[in-house]
Amino acid sequence: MNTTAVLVFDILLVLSLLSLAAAALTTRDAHRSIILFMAFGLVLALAWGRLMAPDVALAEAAIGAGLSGALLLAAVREQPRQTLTAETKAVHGGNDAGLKVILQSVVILLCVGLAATLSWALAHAFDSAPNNALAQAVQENLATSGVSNPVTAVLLNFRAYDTLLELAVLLTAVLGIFALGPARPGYRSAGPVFDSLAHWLVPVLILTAGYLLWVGAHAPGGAFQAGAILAAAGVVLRLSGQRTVGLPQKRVLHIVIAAGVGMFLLVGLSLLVLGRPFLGYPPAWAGGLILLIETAAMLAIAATLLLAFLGGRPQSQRLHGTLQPVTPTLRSGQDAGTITESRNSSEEKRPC
Amino acid sequence: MIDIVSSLLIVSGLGFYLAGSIGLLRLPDLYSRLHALTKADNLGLGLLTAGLTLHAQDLFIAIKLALIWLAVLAASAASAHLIAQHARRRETRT
Amino acid sequence: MLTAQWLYGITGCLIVALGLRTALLHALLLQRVIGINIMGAGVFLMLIAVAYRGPGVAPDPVPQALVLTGIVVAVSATALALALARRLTAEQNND
Amino acid sequence: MTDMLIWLVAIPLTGAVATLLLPRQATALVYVTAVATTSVAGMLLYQVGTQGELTYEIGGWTAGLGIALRADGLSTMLLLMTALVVMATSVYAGTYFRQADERARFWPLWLLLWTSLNALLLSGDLFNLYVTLELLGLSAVALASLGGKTAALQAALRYLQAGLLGSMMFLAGVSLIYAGYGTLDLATLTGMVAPGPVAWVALALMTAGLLLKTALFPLHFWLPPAHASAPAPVSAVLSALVVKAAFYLVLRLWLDVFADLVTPASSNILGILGAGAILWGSWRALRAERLKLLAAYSTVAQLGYLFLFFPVLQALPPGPTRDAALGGLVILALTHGFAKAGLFLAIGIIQQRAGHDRIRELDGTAQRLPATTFAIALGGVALIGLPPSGAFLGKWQLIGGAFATGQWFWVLITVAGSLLAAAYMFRVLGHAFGNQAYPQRAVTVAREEWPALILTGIAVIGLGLAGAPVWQLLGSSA
Repeated sequence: MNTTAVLVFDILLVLSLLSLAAAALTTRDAHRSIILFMAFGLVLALAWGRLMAPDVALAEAAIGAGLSGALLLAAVREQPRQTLTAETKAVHGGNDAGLKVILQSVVILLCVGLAATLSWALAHAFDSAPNNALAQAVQENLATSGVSNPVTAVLLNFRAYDTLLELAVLLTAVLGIFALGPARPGYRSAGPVFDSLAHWLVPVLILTAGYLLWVGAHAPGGAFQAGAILAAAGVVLRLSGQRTVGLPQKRVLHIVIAAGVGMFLLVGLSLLVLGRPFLGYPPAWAGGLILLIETAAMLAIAATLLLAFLGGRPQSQRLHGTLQPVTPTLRSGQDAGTITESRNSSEEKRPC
Repeated sequence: MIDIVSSLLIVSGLGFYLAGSIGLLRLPDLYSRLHALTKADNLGLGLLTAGLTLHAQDLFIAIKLALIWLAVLAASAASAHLIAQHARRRETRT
Repeated sequence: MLTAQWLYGITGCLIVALGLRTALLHALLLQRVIGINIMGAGVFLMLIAVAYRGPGVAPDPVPQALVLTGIVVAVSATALALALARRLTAEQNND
Repeated sequence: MTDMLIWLVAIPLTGAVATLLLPRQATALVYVTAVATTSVAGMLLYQVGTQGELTYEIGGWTAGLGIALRADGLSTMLLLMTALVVMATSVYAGTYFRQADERARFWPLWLLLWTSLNALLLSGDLFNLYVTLELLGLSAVALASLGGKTAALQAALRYLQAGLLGSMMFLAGVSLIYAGYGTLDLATLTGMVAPGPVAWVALALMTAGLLLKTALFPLHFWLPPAHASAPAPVSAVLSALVVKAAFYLVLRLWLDVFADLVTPASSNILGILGAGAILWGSWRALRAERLKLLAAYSTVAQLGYLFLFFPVLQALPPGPTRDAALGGLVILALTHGFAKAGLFLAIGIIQQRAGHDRIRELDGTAQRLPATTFAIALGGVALIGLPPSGAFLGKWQLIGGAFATGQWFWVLITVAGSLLAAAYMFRVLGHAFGNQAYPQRAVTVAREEWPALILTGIAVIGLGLAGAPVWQLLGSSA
């Protein structure tokens, strides 16, 4: 009985995925498409859970739906609420209707063709017996990899070079964002209810991040999920009106964002000097080295995602004199207006 | 015996989810929809987690399930308040 | 050939095509960024469908690690795109 | 001593982190990194020349499970070219950016770009290639947007979107390959790949993604504005190296991994697209108003030549003529790299000195900036393919190969392209040599002008006269 039940569940899940994706992609209004995109991300996390990929489900929910959604919402907040007229303008701005219709039909044809060929090729790939060579190789070498969670073993030991370059991608993104100018002006405090929520939610999030980092060695979790949850704690702090979100200033901030790549290089090159291959951890120390690298990577990922949400380097408190308390205390007496004045002060006018 | 009780709990939880969704679709204005969603879904989730804790192998998972419920409870209450506050501000301002 | 694997794999292909349509056609930048993200999600769905080995069997960890790396790369690309768009609108408002 | 392979990636990456953490000593750190990486690249070239292909398994895991770095004749030559071009451009960039905070923002991204180039040229794993392509794309966009003006930001945004689409298509191809063959390592794939739906569609997707990143003719819309509005040192590296890295991947896939999948029809498609690129790029370069736009369209055209080689190589049976043609392709790619980088640096000098780079108002440039105009002339010689330059050898092999296989159409396109190239280069030089009655004082700043002269000199004299080792290196490991 339960195989048909599972099949029904699969079909429902797949249909909801497709409809959410289609809705998010065809709606005219930017706000609505972001909310639909976040919903799509959460249902996709459900699909990862169903396909027995818990690590990916955690990352998808935290990064794919959560933080990407937060980044998009922060970006759309600044745009005037312009929804398009009836039909979407062609990308190359061809405003006469004829060209646009041709272009749209060509693109739709292209996409349908792509879907057909992809499915045809994938169906063929599934026909041939699944090639388990790599999965067995991972199982065999798992014992000497220093961790018992196979995904973490692949990410931080067998294919550690991929993760090193991926952290370099994150570093490039944040350096690009720094070069583009100062952070967004801060948020007004959202009132006492949200502040009290933030008051106890942020410590729990930080605790969860530490737990996920630790548990990554033998169960689903790891540096990326932990970093995303730490960034989520920062986002909550930021939404409750806290300006610098506890991020360090100038020099220390650079050390934190380069921590992931730096630690990887430190470990890799010191092993090279000791005569072992680059990133070839000796089995005895592998667990410890992986945890060391994961801690640095978590800090780098959290700082990068948070700075992306802020939009650049946070303006330090002392710059314009309002010495706000670091922890969000209950500001029952103070009305929300004080932050408004400080926000409209010279902050935006100051050249970057 | 435990299976019957937990499946009973889960089915009743789903009943509340259904009520919440119907409330979302049918109720006229924002505030009543918010009301329906946060109340029904939280209760549904409570029953769901209660049903699941019966199946939990050890105490640690049961505590984690309870923590999930508490976190969702707080988050949905706070966000419902924020949405209502934002809507109220926009009404008074326009 | 497992029906679940086949079902999710083909959905992945369809989602890639859907994402491509919007990434090419839509005028709003935010929508195009969402389209590229959804296209990535479709490719990841194909990869995880490949990794799935059936209900009882442990899945293949390598594609899962690839998808984890892909998700982080996708979010950093989105962050840079949104920062560029923000600075562009700021520059256009000035001049 | 195969550790050199990983040092080529580790040194620039360490340099990037170091310049981020020590902004005051950044320029010195960059020069140290540049010298170190170039010397390692030189040693690697010598090593590969003597011992043939080198492989380095990162972390000590076998190639399938872990990731392997591979260096053969082709990739080491491109690596050395990348090192020399980036080193010379770094010297120029030191003087190009006046303020310290601009430099502090520039150097880390610059070394990250170099890291991604080296990582891409060395990588032997498909998914790792996706990550390096993404790192290359993001760092190039971040650098291109340093211009800060609306035009630069718009071009960088369009470049980023095109790059992301290309990477997604590439990733779709990689996932199909993993679904079908269960491995990501290029060496093991070369043996396993059999003509079938999985391999065809995967190759088509990966090639489409890479063509978008190489800006081949119909997909080149993002390149000219991005390269024209970026700062001069950035556009030099974008044109000379970044698009060539994507071309290197197409070459690696079509000639190595999926060699027995390639049909005459598919290579002809690439050839026709290449021909289109040559004609369209040269035509737009001829009509360009600004020097940088001219150089950008010239890049689109020159890449077209590289794609002309595909039908010729496909038709030639494996033998000495095919190796000669392959050598011609490599030397043409190397020459374009050096010449285009030198040309962009020279244009950068003119733009900074004269405040604009409009071709019509270049009068008196030869009198005021003699060395820079000479560099442009040298660059022109290499772009047109006149005898002393390496491009001449390359085009000679192309025409020889085309005649050997009876495909005269490509010969016609090559000659037409060279004539158009001559036209737009002489148009520039004609304006530059228009003498003014009262020429201003000649301005010479060694650190600015030497890099452009050295790069174009290598393209014209170095590769032209000392081109022989290119064929030996390819022969020993192709």
